Amino acid sequence: MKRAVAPHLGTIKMRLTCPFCGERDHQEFTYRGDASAKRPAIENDSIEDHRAYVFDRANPDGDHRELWNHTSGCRMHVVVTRNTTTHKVTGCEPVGPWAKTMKARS
Amino acid sequence: MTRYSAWSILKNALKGNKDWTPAWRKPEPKSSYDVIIIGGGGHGLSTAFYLASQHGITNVAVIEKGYLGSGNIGRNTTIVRSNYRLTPNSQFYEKSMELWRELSHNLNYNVMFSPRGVLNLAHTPGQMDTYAERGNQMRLMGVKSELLDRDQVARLNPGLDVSGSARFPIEGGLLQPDAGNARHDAVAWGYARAADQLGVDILENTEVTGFLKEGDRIVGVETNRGEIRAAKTGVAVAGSTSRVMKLAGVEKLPIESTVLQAFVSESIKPIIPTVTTFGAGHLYVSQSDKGGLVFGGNIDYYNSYAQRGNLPVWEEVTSELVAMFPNFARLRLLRSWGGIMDMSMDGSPIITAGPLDGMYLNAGWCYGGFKATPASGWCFAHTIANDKPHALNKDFTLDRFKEGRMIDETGRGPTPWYH
Amino acid sequence: MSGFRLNLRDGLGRAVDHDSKINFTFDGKNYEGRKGDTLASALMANGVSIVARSFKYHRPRGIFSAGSEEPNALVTVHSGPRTEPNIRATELELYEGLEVKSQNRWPSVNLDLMAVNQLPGKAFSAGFYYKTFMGPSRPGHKATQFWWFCEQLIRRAAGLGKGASQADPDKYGRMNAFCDVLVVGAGPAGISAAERAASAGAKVILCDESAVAGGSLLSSPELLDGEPAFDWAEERLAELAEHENVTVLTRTTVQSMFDDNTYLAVERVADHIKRPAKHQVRQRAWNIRCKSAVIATGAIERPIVFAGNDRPGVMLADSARRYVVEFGVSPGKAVCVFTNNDTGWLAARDMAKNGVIVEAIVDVRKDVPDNIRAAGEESRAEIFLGAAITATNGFQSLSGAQISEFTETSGEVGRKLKKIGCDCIAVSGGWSPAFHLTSQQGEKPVWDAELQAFLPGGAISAWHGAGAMAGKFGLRHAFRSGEEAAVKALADAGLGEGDSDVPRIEGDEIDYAPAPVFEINSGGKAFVDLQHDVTSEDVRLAHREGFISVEHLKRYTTLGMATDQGKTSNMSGLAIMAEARGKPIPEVGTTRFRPPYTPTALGAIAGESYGHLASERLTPMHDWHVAEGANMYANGPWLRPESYNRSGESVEQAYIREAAAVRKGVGLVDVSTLGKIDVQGPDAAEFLNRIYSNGFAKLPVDKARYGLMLREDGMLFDDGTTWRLEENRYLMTTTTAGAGQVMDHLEYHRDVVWPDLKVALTSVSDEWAGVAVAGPKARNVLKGCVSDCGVSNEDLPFMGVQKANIAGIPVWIARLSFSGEMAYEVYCGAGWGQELWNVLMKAGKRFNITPYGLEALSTLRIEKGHVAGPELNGRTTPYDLGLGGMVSSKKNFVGATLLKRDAFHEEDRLQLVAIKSIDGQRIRGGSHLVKGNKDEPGRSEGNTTSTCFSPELECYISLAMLEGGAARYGEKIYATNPVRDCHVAVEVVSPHIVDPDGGRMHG
Amino acid sequence: MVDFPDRISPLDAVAEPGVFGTDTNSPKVFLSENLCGSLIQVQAWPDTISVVEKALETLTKLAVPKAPETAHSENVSIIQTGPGRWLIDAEVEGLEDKLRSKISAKNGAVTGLTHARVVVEVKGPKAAWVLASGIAIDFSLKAFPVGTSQVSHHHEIGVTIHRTSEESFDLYVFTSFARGIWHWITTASSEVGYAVS
Repeated sequence: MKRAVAPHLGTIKMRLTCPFCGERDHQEFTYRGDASAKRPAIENDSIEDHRAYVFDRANPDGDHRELWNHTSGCRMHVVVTRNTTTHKVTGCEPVGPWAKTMKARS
Repeated sequence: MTRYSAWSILKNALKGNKDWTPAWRKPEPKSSYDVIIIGGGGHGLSTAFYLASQHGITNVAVIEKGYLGSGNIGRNTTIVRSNYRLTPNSQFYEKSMELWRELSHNLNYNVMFSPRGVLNLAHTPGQMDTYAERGNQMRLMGVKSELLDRDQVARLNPGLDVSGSARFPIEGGLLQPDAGNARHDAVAWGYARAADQLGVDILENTEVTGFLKEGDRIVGVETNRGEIRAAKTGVAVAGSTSRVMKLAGVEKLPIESTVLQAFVSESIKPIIPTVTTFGAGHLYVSQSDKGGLVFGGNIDYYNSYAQRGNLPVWEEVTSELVAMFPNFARLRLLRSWGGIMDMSMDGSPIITAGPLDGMYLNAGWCYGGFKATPASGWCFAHTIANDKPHALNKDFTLDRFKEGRMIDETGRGPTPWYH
Repeated sequence: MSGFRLNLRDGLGRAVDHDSKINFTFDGKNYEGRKGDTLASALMANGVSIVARSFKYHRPRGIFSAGSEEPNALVTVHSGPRTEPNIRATELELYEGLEVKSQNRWPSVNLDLMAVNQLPGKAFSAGFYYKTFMGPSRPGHKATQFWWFCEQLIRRAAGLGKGASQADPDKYGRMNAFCDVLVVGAGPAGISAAERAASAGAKVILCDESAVAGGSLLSSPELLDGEPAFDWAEERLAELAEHENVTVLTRTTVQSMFDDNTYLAVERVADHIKRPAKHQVRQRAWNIRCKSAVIATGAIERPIVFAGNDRPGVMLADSARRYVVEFGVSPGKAVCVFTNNDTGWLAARDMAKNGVIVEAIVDVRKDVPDNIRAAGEESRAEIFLGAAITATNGFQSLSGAQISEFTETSGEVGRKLKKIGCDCIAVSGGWSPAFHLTSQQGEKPVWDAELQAFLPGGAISAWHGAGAMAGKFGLRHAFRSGEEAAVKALADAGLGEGDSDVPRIEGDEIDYAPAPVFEINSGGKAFVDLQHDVTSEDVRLAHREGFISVEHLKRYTTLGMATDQGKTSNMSGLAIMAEARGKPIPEVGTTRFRPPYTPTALGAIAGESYGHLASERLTPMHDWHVAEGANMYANGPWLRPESYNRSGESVEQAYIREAAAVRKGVGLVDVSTLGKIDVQGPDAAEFLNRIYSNGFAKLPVDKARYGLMLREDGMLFDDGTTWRLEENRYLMTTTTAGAGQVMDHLEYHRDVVWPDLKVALTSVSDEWAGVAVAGPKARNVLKGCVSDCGVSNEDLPFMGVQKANIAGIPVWIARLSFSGEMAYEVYCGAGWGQELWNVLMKAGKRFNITPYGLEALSTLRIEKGHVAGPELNGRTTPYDLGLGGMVSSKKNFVGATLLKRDAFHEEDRLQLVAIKSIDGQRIRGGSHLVKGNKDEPGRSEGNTTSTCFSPELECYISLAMLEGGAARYGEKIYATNPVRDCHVAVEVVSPHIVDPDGGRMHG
Repeated sequence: MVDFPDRISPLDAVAEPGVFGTDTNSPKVFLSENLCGSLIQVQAWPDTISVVEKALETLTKLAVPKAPETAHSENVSIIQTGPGRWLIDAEVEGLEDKLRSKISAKNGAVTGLTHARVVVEVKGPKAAWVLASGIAIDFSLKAFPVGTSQVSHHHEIGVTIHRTSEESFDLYVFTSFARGIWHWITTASSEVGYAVS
């Protein structure tokens, strides 16, 4: 059994502003990595395109647009713009079906 | 250059320690070398040492942005082990163990390698089976391993909560008896001194600002101290891999950089003999020769270059530590720090020629880099010297992601923050 | 040092209750102190001079400071499970019955035989360990066994105090706090900032590490608004504490600053009493999130390094003054002040004014301002200008000091001036602002040449420095900078400026800038780091050997790595290195302070998690399982019954009985732990079709289908059945352990990848209790209790799903089989789960229905070749597990493309097989498959994954992954398990052992 | 009126009535468990939100609130838990079926969660203090006014909190974790004394 016996007991704590719930500890969110990795369309079956989506990362030193899911809140996904050197967060935008109907809260 | 020994210490003490000389020179950069290694950390320095000692390539420069050993070699939890499940990993890390055992002699520098045993605790019968599977793999690879039951574990580590009422009761554990710890800084200094004695130039405070190219071929580097040319350029910069490779025009790699925090308590008299890991979460702890408990757990999952972490990992790690050893609750955290991990997409390293001509890449160590230091240098030196991988690192390619040959020890897939 | 209690009178010793008596013991000896004393002040009052031994040389050490910067006076408090080593005597509050022991000594602190460590003298210098202990190297074998042997001895000698060997019986707590402005430090700057912030309506938290807030005001000689500073502070703090917007936390150290203005503070709730009251926590971690902070942590006095400076009796000048003024304790009978700045003189004056004999004031400077000279005269001390202390003497404690000429500009030591008898040297080498918190964030400090000190650098987070921490020394500056910082913090919080009054101050106005003298180099052992025994010679040796970067210096010599984190030693070390390198201090650099500020109990950081690591997840039938004697087994957060052992039964006997009962009759098992996800919406079918590798678009209503879910890299991710309840409504089930990850996976694809699909996803794992009824008699059991739905093959065929009713409970029944037997999964609302279970048990009674646990469940599915967690290990593809038929070639789905990569289709991949023991020997978990015998097993060709005794075959079997296994049925190999000492001859067989045609489950 | 068997709550066995902790003469926290009549989650699609809101208003006679506001009548509360998503806590017979018939898949989704949550009421002068010991949101009245709700977690276990008055909160906790949450609340409350009814 490779799955950990215990659930992940904690994640992280900076403060992110969920467009729905407001400002919360990072700990309420699940990190999902680089938001620039876009899945090829469902019709696309190019191995190279899928490989790039799954494995290639710019891993920038500076502003990073990344996905977080507010797992312990409204469960929305947000794209956070965060500086990987200072950890300063400069944006939290909603993504998903509701993104168009709501504005990023600041 | 003085050979270190008890005798040299006595002799120098009598002269008031006035005659000691620098452990390594601080040379001016030459305009060209046979090989440049970017990164004066453990892996870069060991690569230089083995290039010089195993392959006779001594016209080598190690280029380090800060002070020598300023990266992860100086900020880890010092664990040395080879208790892996997958064959490419287990044979590679066992090579490292073999080198560790002789390292102090080979470097004429006591790296304080201490084979005190690494114990992984299991909390369910299912986990015991998983550990047995790993222990058997180790045995079949010629590595010592023992599966211990609860009583044996309790005898080994008397402070452990082995009660059945624990939230995750301890069922037993897997012990690698000759794994252990080493003094991390001494590893960097020992390799540096030994490489320096063989003629390697170690250039500290020298930052690579770009790469020299002829056509598509890398022919050296630009630095804040001028251009340095070389036929072969190796990159061994751990958490900085992406930023250095970007200077060479490689925009994306299967690597993300994250923070791993490590923790040390105040010094106390010996209280745990082995390195011990908690199997119902993620925590590893050992006690340094000075008496501090050295421990760590998960990375702070998000991408980071900040060399500092956040509070939740503190809470998670200490919670697991005091769950495992409830007698530690009144001991006190002295210091914590963060290092930048080059997390690869499958949790295993990359030691390869390329991805550009004239360039060689050593990266993706996740948080297993310290124990790999000798074998990493050994294999990387071989790869650079022969332009092809050693049998031990032939599986650690960049192409494996394209081909589907991932070496995924934890089975968590391409989510680097979970490896 | 032979300290003593002064005659307490009004205005002297305000920190202690003059009339109280507190009994305590130190190393078993009884002493008396006063309420309000720290252990340090009480020991000093009792004339105890040697309190501890140093780390490396075991040299005798006394009290050096009066606060958390203390490097020397470390003791062990309590005994048994509450034993707490390395406690600073300078912070430990005295209480009746306090028991304290000295540590790191044998046999006693006054006679420590381990002090032999210092005999090798210069040989035991920095780098000593690295250069030797390699031992002889033997031909063919160079392993450093010599070191391994020596290391055992070294480890025993190292370390400070001893930790407890039993569990800590106390509790820890946590508080999540939010405020507009956090003020760290309740000295003059902090009080001023807090008042200002509160006046603007801000929510304020004010923390101070001491028992009594007030900081330097507690011993300031100044009058504020005409009253003694102590009284003024007391009144103002009382007012603040009354303010509805303000929380004042004393005994609370802000230990670290994290991202986005998050701070960890630890409140010592019950460390000043013998033990916490029942229900009381010992310490509480405060996780504070503020909009802005005022950091007013003051400054730490630093010493001057000189030969013999580690003798008990040498201490910081301002600390000596505080013992006199605050605690009414004289640090010695004859005090000599050694300074490079004005504050040393004020210490001399204040001590003398309160009855302490100050023999001499030695200042490295040639000249001092008139007001300072006057203060010196007031102290009636002999004055030495342009002079330094160049040696000390005494047996264990200090008895005298050599004063010599000293030239500040060149650092040269001149002729000897006078040998003076003294039992205390109060030394002041200037002040280092305490910007530890801000440095933790990586903010680089800046050098102030005037103050000869680093000041905090630019802010990443929203904080503002005030008072000495920001280089604003003296009360006037402290108050003003506190206000200014508060105004900036208020702006960060979006609040108005507020207003407040700075008090009228009567008292000295002095210059805090010291002469740039950090060390008197006169030969002889001069200690830089007192706890770690790092001498100035060690620093110079590091320089000679090339360890010249600050980080190398620290790591090579261990300077600043002791429990005080170099609070009083880092600057001196840096200055000595700078001098050796011939460079100005800021070019040599500064070390980054690492959190926490002071050592913090691990239990306090764990907080409420200590003793309660993680919540258990329980099914509705949990209590029944426990009452029936089930062994409960941790499966992720869930607890599940492993087996229901009857008396005398082993787990193995129990699961074999249970599994056999299912095959022969009927059993029931709690499957409430399965992940359950409600999937609804017009695009639900399309969504599932993209998520699963097999087709889902055409699944009819009232039918369930087993589905495979892949990761995008082609590896199997999870499996389970999904039921189509209505045209646009599905109930997806997942593995127990995978539930959370699957939900995340679905939401990611719904929100991020295909946001145009209308799909609603809701976890309903907690809504439904689930019971599987399995075995040839399963239908009979259901027949006896189900209404509103038939359970015959026609009414409810294999994979059929129906709504029904059991004893008034609305249920869903699905004809699913994990065991290979005829089986039904019955789901009902969780609140009725136990009732449903009872009804089924009752209905099954005449069929001898048997509850079964995880082990039997596993046995049944192994016999059937169904994969589960151990096979879904993240490294297997559908093809590897013989599930290639479930990979649709007619559509794309998550993982479809990368599954096409070459390596996934090689013939020698590990593939699922079963093995059975040939000679009846037990196959144990974790075996590897090899061709060779026990002595020469050869290489691993695979491994077992799920192992059991098969009641059906009456032998041990296992699912296994074997290289090219699908083509190797019939082959005889070995399952080797050296760590469990077994080696079993096995035959490779198809994993579908029981009823391969599925007649039983379809029947 | 359909007669269902009584539901069993996981707290039945542990929530023993009485007064506990430090100061049993004047407990500062009062705990009780409320079984909700029915708990229904309603979700809309972005382009059908007005249809769903209308259906909700018709059936509950309440104006659909925008988070963090909540809406109540004598027997219904509506809490918004995400964009286009509401939790309806109702003592109304058959509401789930009515909602399901009013809200077709084209317009949204209706999910019954009656059994999936246990409602724990925490009230008293130290209620906010106790909750703040485990939940990292600001419980001050200004940040969390009466009549509003927040979704957060305690040690990764999600919890929806509805402030029903200055000193009282309804916590909607996952049924399977309810005892863990109860353990935390009672442990934290024991420091100030608590009563269970």
